[in-house]
Amino acid sequence: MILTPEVLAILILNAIFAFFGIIAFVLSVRIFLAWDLNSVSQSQYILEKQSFLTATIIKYIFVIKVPLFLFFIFTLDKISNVLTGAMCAAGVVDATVYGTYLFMLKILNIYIFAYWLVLHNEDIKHENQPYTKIKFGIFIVAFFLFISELILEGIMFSSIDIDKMVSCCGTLYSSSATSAISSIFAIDTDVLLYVFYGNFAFIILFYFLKQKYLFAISNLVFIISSIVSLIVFFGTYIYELPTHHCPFCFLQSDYYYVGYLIYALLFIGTFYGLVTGFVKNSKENIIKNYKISMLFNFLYVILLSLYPIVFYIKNGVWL
Amino acid sequence: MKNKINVYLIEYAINAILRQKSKSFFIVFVFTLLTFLLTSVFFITNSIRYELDSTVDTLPQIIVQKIKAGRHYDIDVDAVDNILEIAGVSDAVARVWGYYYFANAGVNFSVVGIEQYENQYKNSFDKIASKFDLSEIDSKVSMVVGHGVKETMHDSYYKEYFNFIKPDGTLKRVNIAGVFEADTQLESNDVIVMSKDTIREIFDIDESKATDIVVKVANPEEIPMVVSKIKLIYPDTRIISSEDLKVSYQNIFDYKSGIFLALFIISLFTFFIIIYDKSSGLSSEEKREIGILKAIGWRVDDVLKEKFYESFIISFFAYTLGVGFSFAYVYIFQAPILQNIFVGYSQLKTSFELPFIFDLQTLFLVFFLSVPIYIAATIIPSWKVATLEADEVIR
Amino acid sequence: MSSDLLKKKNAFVELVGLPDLAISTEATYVRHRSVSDIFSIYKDDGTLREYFPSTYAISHSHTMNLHSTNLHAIKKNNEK
Amino acid sequence: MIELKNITKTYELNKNDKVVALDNVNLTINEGELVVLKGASGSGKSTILSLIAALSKPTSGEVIVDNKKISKLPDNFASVYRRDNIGFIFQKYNLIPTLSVKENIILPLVPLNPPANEIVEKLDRVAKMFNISHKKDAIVRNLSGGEQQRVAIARANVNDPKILIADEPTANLDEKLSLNFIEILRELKALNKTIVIATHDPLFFDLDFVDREIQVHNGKIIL
Repeated sequence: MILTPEVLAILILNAIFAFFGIIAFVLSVRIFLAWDLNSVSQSQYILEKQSFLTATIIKYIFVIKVPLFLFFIFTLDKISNVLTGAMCAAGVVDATVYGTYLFMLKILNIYIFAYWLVLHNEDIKHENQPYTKIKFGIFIVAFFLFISELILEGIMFSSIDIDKMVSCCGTLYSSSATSAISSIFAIDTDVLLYVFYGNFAFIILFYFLKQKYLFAISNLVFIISSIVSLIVFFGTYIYELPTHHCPFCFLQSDYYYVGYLIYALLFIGTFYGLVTGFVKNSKENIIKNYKISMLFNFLYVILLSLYPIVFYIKNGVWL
Repeated sequence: MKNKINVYLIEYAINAILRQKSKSFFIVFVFTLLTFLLTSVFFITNSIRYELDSTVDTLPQIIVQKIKAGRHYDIDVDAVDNILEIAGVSDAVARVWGYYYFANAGVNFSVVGIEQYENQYKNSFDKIASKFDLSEIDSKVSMVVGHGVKETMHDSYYKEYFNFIKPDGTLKRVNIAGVFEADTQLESNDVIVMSKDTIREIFDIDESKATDIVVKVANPEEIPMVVSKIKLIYPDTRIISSEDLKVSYQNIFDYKSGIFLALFIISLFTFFIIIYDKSSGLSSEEKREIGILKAIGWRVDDVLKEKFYESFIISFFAYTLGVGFSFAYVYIFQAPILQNIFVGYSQLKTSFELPFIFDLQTLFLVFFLSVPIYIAATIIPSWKVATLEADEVIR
Repeated sequence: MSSDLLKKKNAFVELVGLPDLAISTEATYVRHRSVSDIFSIYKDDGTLREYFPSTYAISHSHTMNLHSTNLHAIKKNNEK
Repeated sequence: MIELKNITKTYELNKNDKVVALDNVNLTINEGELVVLKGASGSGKSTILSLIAALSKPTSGEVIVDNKKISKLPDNFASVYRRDNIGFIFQKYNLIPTLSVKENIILPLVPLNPPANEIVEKLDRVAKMFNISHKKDAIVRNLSGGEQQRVAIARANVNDPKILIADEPTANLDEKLSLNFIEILRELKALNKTIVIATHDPLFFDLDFVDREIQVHNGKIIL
C-alpha cells in the first residue's frame, strides 16, 4: 500500500465519483426502462426531472476527471521517486499487472464520457429529445467501465510494493525487452511512418470528400497508429536519444511538459473526428466538428514532424 | 455550445452569495480554515523535506553498520582496510559517534568524533563555526558545539567547559572551543563535535571498534555493485546508501502527511454534510426566487449553472484565501504553534527558517481535496432547487 | 535559501556525516532515524510507545530496513 | 393564437385524494385580444394562466400557442418558450429586492448572455416606456409600491413578448396605483399585445378596451 497524500486525494475523489456514479446509474436504468416522452403521467414527469440530475452528475464527473487524469500522471511521476528503478510514470504503471489496463481504461472512459456529453448536448437541442434513451443506455454500459476503472485504481495503488524493484522505462520500451508493448518494435520504422502519414492523408481525403463514416474510422485508426509511431519513432527525436522510447517521460518538465500538448492535440483531434461519424448532427455542426478535428490532427502531425526535422537541421543526421 | 463566459450570470451568482451573508460567511470561514490547515501542513513538510534533500547529496554514499542479534553493534575498524580494497571505493572511514543523554535538561546530544589534526576539517570549521580558536582544539581536550547545546550547557552553568560522565562514573572535562553558526541550526543544533579519542574515552569504546564505516564511491553507478560486494564480505552488516535515505525521507513525509490527511478528511466530510444540510433546507424566500426565475424564462440548466457558479465562486474564493493565509503563516510568520508538531517538545529548541518552496503540485492537491468535494456536496441540493415546481409563484 | 547558506549547511553535513535535522531530540531513535534501526525505539526503554508529537510527524523509516539490506540488488547481481 | 383544447388538470394531493382544478376547458384567445378571467380565488383562473405559460402541464388535453403544441414541451423548452413569448406580471411584483432596478429588469436576458449593447438597448427601451429610467440604479427594496410595479412590468416587457400574463396585478395596489396600472394596460393593448389577466378586482370589469370577460367557476368556464 502506498499512502501518499496524492494517492489519498485520488482515492477520496474516486469514492465521491462512485457514490454519485451509483446514483446516476440507478436513475439511468429507470429512465432507460420507463422513458416515454408522450406520457403525461406523474412518473414521467419525475423521470424528466431526474434526467437533469443524471446529466449534471455525469458532467461533474467528466469535468473533474479530465484534470484528475493529468494529476494522476503527475502522481505516478512523483511515486516513481519512491520506487527504486522507476524513473518516470511508465515504471509505476508497470509496477503492477493492473497498471497498463488501468491506463487504457482511463483513456477509454474519457472518450466515452466526452462522447456522452456531445450526445447529451445534441439531445437537449431537440424538443423531442431523440437520444435520451440511447444516451442513458450508453451510460449504463459506461458505468460498469467507470466502476471497474475506480476499483482497478484502488487495487493498483494498494498492490504497489514500495520495496519492490521495478523496471525503468528504459528497459520497458526498448527493442530488447520482451513485454507485450515491446512487440511493436518488430514493425519496420519505414512501414510505420508510411502507415502514419498515409493514415493522415486518408483523413485529409475524407475531409474533402465529407465521408463522415470513413472520416471517423480513419480517425479511430489514427489513434492507434499515432501512438505507436510516437513510441517507436517520434519519441526518440523528442528525447534526442535513439534508445529512449518512453511515452511518459516527455510529460516531465525536462521536455517542457510537451507531452500534455501532444496528447491534448491527439485527443481533441481524434475525438471530434469520431463525433462526426457517431453522432447525428445538424449540418453546420458536422462541418464545425470536421474543422476542429482536422485542425487539431493537423497541428499534431506538424508538431511531431517538426521534431525529427529540427533534429536533422541541427545535427545533419537521422537517428 | 456556447463557450463564452456569462458575466451577467456570474454577477447574479455573486449577488446571490452576498444576499445570504451569514450563511456565506460561515461557509467561507470554515472552508478557509480547513484549506489553511491542510496547506500549512503540506508547506511545512515540503520545506523540511527540501532542507533534507538539499544536504543529502553531501552525505557519504554508503554507510556500513554491523548488526548483531538484530541490533546495531560496534564494527571492527579492520573492516576499513578490506573495504578500501574493493574496486571503485575511493575512501572509507571508521566513524565514532553516539548520543549522550544529559539528564539535567532531559535531552540527547549527538556527539560526533573527528580525526584530530586533519587539515580539511580545519578548513570547514573556519566556514561553519564561530568563536573558534584553532590552537585550542589542537592542544587541549575540547569540542565545538551546536547553538542549542551551548544554551543548554549555559543554563546548567557550564560556560567554559562541560563535564561528561563516563560509564565508570568518573567525570571527563571537555572545553568548549567554539559554537556552530546559528545559520545551520536546523542541522547543528544538538551536535557536539570532538576528537575521536575523547569520544572513545567518554563512551568507553575500544580502539579496535567503531560505530559505523562510511564509504565514498567515485562513480555513483557503481554503488549497487560496491554494496553487494561489501555484503558478501560482511554478511552481518546493514548497508545504507544515500539513495535509500532519499527514498526513506519521501516515504516518511508522505506517510505522515497521509495520516494527517486521513484524519483531516473526517472533518472535511463533517463540514460538507453541514453544507449539504444547509443548502437543502430552502427558505420560502429562495423557493420563490427560483420560481420567479423559471417563470421569466430561465431553464433548469440555467439555474443549475447559476448554482454551480455560486458554489464554485465561494469554494474557490475560500480556497485561494486559505492558501494565501497559509503562505503568509508558514513563510512569513514561520508557522508558530503548528511547527511544534514537527519539532516536538524537546528542550533543545531550534529556531529555524523554513525555506520557501513554491510547489505547484501541493496547490493542485489541496485544490482537488477541497473545491470538487464542496461542489459535489451542492449537486443534489442545487438540482432540487432547479427542478422546483415553477407554477407555485402564481398559485 | 541563499547559495552561501546552502554551502555552509553542506559543509556542516559533510563534516558530521549525519543526515537528519536537529528538530527532534527527545529520543535517540528520532534523531538520525535513518541510521538507526527499527528496534532502536526499545533502546530508550523496553516498554516505550511512540508518544512524542514529533515522532508523529517525523519518525524512523517504516520501509527502510528491507530496502537498506539491498537484498533485491544483491539477488539481481548474483543472478548476473 | 392561444388555444386550450379539452383541458383537464388535476392535482394529486396524495394517492387517494385528487383535486380537479380544471374540468374539460375549451378556450381560444385571438392575437391582440385582451381577456379578463374573472372568478373567486381557487376557481381555476391561475391554473389557466400557468398552462398558457407552460409552467405546468395539463393532465389531459392540449395547449396550442401560435400553432405550436406547448403542453408537452420538455422543461427546458418550456422555459425557452416563456422567455421568447410570455411576459409575466405577478401579484406581489415578485422582484428580487436586493438587486437594482436595472439588474431586475435584465433578469430574463441573463441566461442568453447577449452582448452588452443589446442589453443596454433593451433596458433603455422598457425603462423609458414605463417611466423608470431615473431610478435605474436604485435598489428595488427602497422603491415605492408604484415604482416596483413599473419595474415588474418593465421586466415582463424586456423581451418584447407577444403575450402578457397578469395574475391579480392590482391585489396589492391602492386605487390610484390600480388606475395607473390600467392606463399602462391600455398602452400595452395599443401595441397589439395579447393580454390575459386573472383578477377579481371590479376595476377591470366593463373597461372599454377589454375585449372579453370570462367567468371561471369551479374549474369550468361559464359563458
